[in-house]
Amino acid sequence: MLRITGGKVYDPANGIDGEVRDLAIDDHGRFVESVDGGRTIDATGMIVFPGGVDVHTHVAGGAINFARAMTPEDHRRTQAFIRTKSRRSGLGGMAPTTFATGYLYAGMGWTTVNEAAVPVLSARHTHEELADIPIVDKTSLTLMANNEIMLDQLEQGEYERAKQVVAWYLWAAKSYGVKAVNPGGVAAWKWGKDAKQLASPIEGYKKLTPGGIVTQLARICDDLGLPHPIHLHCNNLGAPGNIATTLDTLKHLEGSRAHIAHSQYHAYGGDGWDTMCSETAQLADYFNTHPNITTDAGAVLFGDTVTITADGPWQHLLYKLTGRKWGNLDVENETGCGIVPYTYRPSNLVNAVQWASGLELLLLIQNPWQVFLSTDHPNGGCFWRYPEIIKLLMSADFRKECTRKLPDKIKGKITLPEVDREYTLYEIAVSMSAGPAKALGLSHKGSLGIGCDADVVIYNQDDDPARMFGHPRYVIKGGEVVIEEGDILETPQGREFLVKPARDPDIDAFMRPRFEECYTMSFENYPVEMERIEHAEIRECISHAP
Amino acid sequence: MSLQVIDNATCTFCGCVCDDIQLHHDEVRIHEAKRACVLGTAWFLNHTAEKKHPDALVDGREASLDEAIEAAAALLHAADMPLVYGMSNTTCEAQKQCAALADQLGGLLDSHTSL
Amino acid sequence: MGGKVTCTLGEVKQRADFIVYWGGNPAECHPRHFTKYTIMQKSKFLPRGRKDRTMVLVDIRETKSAKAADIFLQVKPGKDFELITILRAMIKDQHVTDEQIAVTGLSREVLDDLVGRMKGAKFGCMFFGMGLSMTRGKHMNSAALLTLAAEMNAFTKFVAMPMRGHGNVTGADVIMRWQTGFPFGITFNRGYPRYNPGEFSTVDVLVRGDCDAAFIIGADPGATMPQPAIEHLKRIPTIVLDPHVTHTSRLSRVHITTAPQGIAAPGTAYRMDEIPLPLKPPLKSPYPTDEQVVRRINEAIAAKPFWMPEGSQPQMLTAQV
Amino acid sequence: MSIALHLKRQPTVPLEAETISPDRLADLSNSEIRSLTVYHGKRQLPLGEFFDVEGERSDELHLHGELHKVRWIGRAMSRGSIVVHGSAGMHLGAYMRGGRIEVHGNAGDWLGAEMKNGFIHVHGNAGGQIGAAYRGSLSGMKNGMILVDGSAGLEVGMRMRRGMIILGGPARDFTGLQMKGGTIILLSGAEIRTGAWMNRGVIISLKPLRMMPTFARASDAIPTFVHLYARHLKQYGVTLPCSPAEGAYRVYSGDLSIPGKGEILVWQPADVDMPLHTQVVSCKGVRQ
Repeated sequence: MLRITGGKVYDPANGIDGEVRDLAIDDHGRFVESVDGGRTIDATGMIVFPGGVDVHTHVAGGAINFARAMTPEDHRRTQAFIRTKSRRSGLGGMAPTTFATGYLYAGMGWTTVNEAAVPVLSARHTHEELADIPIVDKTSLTLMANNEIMLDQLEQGEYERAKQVVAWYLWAAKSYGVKAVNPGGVAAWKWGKDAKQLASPIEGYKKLTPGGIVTQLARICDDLGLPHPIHLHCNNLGAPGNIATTLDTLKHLEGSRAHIAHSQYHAYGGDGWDTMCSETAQLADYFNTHPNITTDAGAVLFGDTVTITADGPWQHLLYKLTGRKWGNLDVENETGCGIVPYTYRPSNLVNAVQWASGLELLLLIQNPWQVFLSTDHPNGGCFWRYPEIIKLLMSADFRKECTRKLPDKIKGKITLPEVDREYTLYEIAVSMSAGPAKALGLSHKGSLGIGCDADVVIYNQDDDPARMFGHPRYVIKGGEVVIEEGDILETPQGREFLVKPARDPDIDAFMRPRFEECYTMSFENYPVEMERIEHAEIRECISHAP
Repeated sequence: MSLQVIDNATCTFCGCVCDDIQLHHDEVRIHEAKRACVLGTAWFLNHTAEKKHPDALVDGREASLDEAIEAAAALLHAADMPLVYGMSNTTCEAQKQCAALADQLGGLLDSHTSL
Repeated sequence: MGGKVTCTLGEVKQRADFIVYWGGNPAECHPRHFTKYTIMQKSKFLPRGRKDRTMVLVDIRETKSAKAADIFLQVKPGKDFELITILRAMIKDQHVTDEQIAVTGLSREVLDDLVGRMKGAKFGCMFFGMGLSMTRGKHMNSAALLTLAAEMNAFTKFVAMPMRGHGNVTGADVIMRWQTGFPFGITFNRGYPRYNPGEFSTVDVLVRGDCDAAFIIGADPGATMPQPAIEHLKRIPTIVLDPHVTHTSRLSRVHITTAPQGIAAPGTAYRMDEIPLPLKPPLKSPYPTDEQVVRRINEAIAAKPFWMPEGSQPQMLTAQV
Repeated sequence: MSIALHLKRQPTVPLEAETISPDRLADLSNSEIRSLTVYHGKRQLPLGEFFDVEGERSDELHLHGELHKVRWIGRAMSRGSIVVHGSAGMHLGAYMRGGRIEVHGNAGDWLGAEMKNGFIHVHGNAGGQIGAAYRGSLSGMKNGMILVDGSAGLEVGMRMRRGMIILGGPARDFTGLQMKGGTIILLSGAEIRTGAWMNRGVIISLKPLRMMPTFARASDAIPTFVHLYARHLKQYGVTLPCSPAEGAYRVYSGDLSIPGKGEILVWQPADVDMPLHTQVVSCKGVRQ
């Protein structure tokens, strides 16, 4: 039991904007009206937020684990978590180890994370890694948009069957939802090609287009009643002029719910690297007039990182551009991933446009319930740098100071200097917690309301938002004080949320021969057994069909 | 007694890790490993559930499991630079425990890969 | 610094029309590799199976696998690195003289043909075995082939993959990476993981006598390592977990018999392409599993005083200075 | 006044002693030095457990004893000097920024690895990875000089960017691997794969080398910079022949697999098989 008294509470899910309120937490780690006894935290003069929720990050599974192996030089210079009698050691940096991932997220007040790209084939592996990420609760999304068994169904016009295939995969992977990456493009990459035009048939298919995949997969997610809509990484990531593709993609989503991942990488004008510019204003306009879609920024921060994405073609291009290390991993029948270490530099015009674009999206999309804090960790920057972004959002002066360091040629390519908006604490609480929780359909997260999970972060009031958000005074996870003044007190096991969509009884029989044709493992050994998921909790599916 | 059958069993002899093996066994010994290669067949048929070895040896003498575990813990705990090595022929679950062991001991951790 | 460009075995089965085995003998060491994953498989993209695929074997001698190959290239012993490096130059149209090519034991015609086939492939895959990775040059030989595969992507789709032997060695690699950030060769003596193959890799540690106790599991260094390493294992307290009493058990202070994985111990194992598979043990062993024993040793150690003195914090040895 | 450390107890496992550095010791009293922490395996112990310490407050250090198990001596040092009267362990002078290290004995692997500047002289043999990059790092030594009178191990100067390594004895395989710049001088040659995958930089060998097949023979000459090197190296007692009467350097360029612009110069004494004239054979000339 725990009481938090006297703090200034920001709880957007319940419309509370900086009121002094008391919170009570019961022994089950949930908010209740009141409790008798237990510890009391006097939060007088402090700021109280719901625990952060990361809607899009890459913290577990084959790809990030590949990145870990590729960056020993980063591990040598990064923050280490020293072993204590009860706590495992770990390394932070660009691709933190699992234990360190939990410590770092909790250390800045984030208590729920969504691993946004899991191939079913490595789902077993991903769940093992997620189990080794302490403190935070987890969800994971399954990569579907390049799955050949499903694409074949769509090609043949078998929508219902495609839906069943998706449902089968989600349950086999013990996943929370659907991630679509570069629809059709990764499948084409397996022949060294890409899919850039939404209306052109993809390599290896007669009729099926990326646009067709987008529309139908979004509908499938709604029809299956998944708590989180299609989580879409659009085609043509990172390419100058890709705003046209992105806007076209959005039109294909009309009528469906959708979450657009890391929009920053999809909001460029120009027709080459020299002419590349920000077109975030156009994209923000679309969001401002379409309240049923959400996005995360995928903001870029200057400095070293490692880029990992299921977008193999983009990674090969990046490897050729940078001449640095390149890892690539194609996964049979399902997807692929590429890994390239990268340094974003303010002196580099393209990087400068990217940096500005991420912030522009966060500032130009009016409704904070539609655009969330993310760096597409580790692609645009590491998640543990979120407090820097918060500072950039809360202080126009600080933004101006940073903008001055960009090359002169940036003039006319970005709109950031003209944007005066400053986030309020309430808006930050929406963008880092209440908004992403709502988009993920996690109704018990991102809220300090009665019955919700008692994930709370308490800050000392500070004029410097980066310092304030980087160093919470207390972090409470499920009613347990896990961080106090920077010390990790407890490292409880987090939970994993997953869905069990309705499946036709004959789908197994349908899948088996197709599976055996494509895969190299036994059909029976493919689904992850429920008992392999530590602290699993099944979330309900509710139909979103129009 | 008729033999029991396990379908889609996984062979861990080599890096192929074939998972389509059909094993016929009588709880003590595996009599047939269908679809396994020569190496896999030998692997499955050469192991039994018989008690052929002592539970443990400490300084060359037979010992109980409890004694051996205590002796192992004491020796590892006393060392200034203990090494945890191997992990080829074992499960991931045991490998995780090995990594935890090296972490807890402040020692060295290495696998066959480094050879 | 090419990194690593790879795929899962199903991709090879589905797509690879050009397959190279380098320094490996799958016919005898990975007998089902051909039939289950590579040349013998038919797929939607390669409907005629074997006929739609070309297999090249590169090795220092004609092993049984050569019978399965369309092309066998006999490289001179110890010249793999040179041959791969020549290929890296040739795919970029750099001129290498006939005389220089000759040191590998192969001719220009043969290499021109090979490069032509590599570039002409729709999906190329190179598997490499211990004949490459364990001979003079070691990790640089592997790095050479991985780099060649990465560079081939300028022309067509190409991947490379090690033919891992030794059961679940891949699992150890994968787990160490997520728990410590490094695949092997790790020390925790400062309370956090550090990595330096050559310094913390076992053969080097043992030969130099750098450790003062050893815990050996799922391996038999007493049978496989160089004599000075074995001598050191004899000198220090060694603890062995194994289903059998092994060479290493005989020189150890403590041996504990455990259930063999996949036969009497349940769990997970990783395939060479880092795909995890569940184990289905048919037998019930009279012995505990490795996992149970190591867990109990961990608990026994946790009950003793922690090695780091109260309130002390070891200094990090970071690269930043 | 200097500080002398005498090894009094041989470590049984590696002793990590990065604290033995002029920067760290320069302002400390004798008792403060003795109480500095060293790491015997995982044990944190005072330096005084292993060393007798004489003197204090100096940036001139003298180490006495067989220190082959003592690692990281002089790590990142920027000033002063360390003289080892005996042998030294791995990582001696790694990340070094300035000052001098002299070893009257042998040194281990990673000598001067990723050093930024300074001078290291080993009178005996050294291990592998001298001046090299650690795993994953983009570059090895960035400047400074490493002089080893004796032999060296594998991967000397791996990915080095600037600076100079001089080896009096032979080196093993992969000398100058992936070299990006700087100079390696081999007075007694090297085993195989010298200069493999080099991008830029110069390797000069006074003994014949077994060349990688991916180097093009460019010319036989005595390039101007060799004269400059020869003059510069006299102070270290190193003689680079540079008179046409004595012979010439066979110049190779590569590694073609990159394709790189590195150069390997192999000395051809006049009396062996060299034509006396140093005629230029162009790369193209060889090809046609």
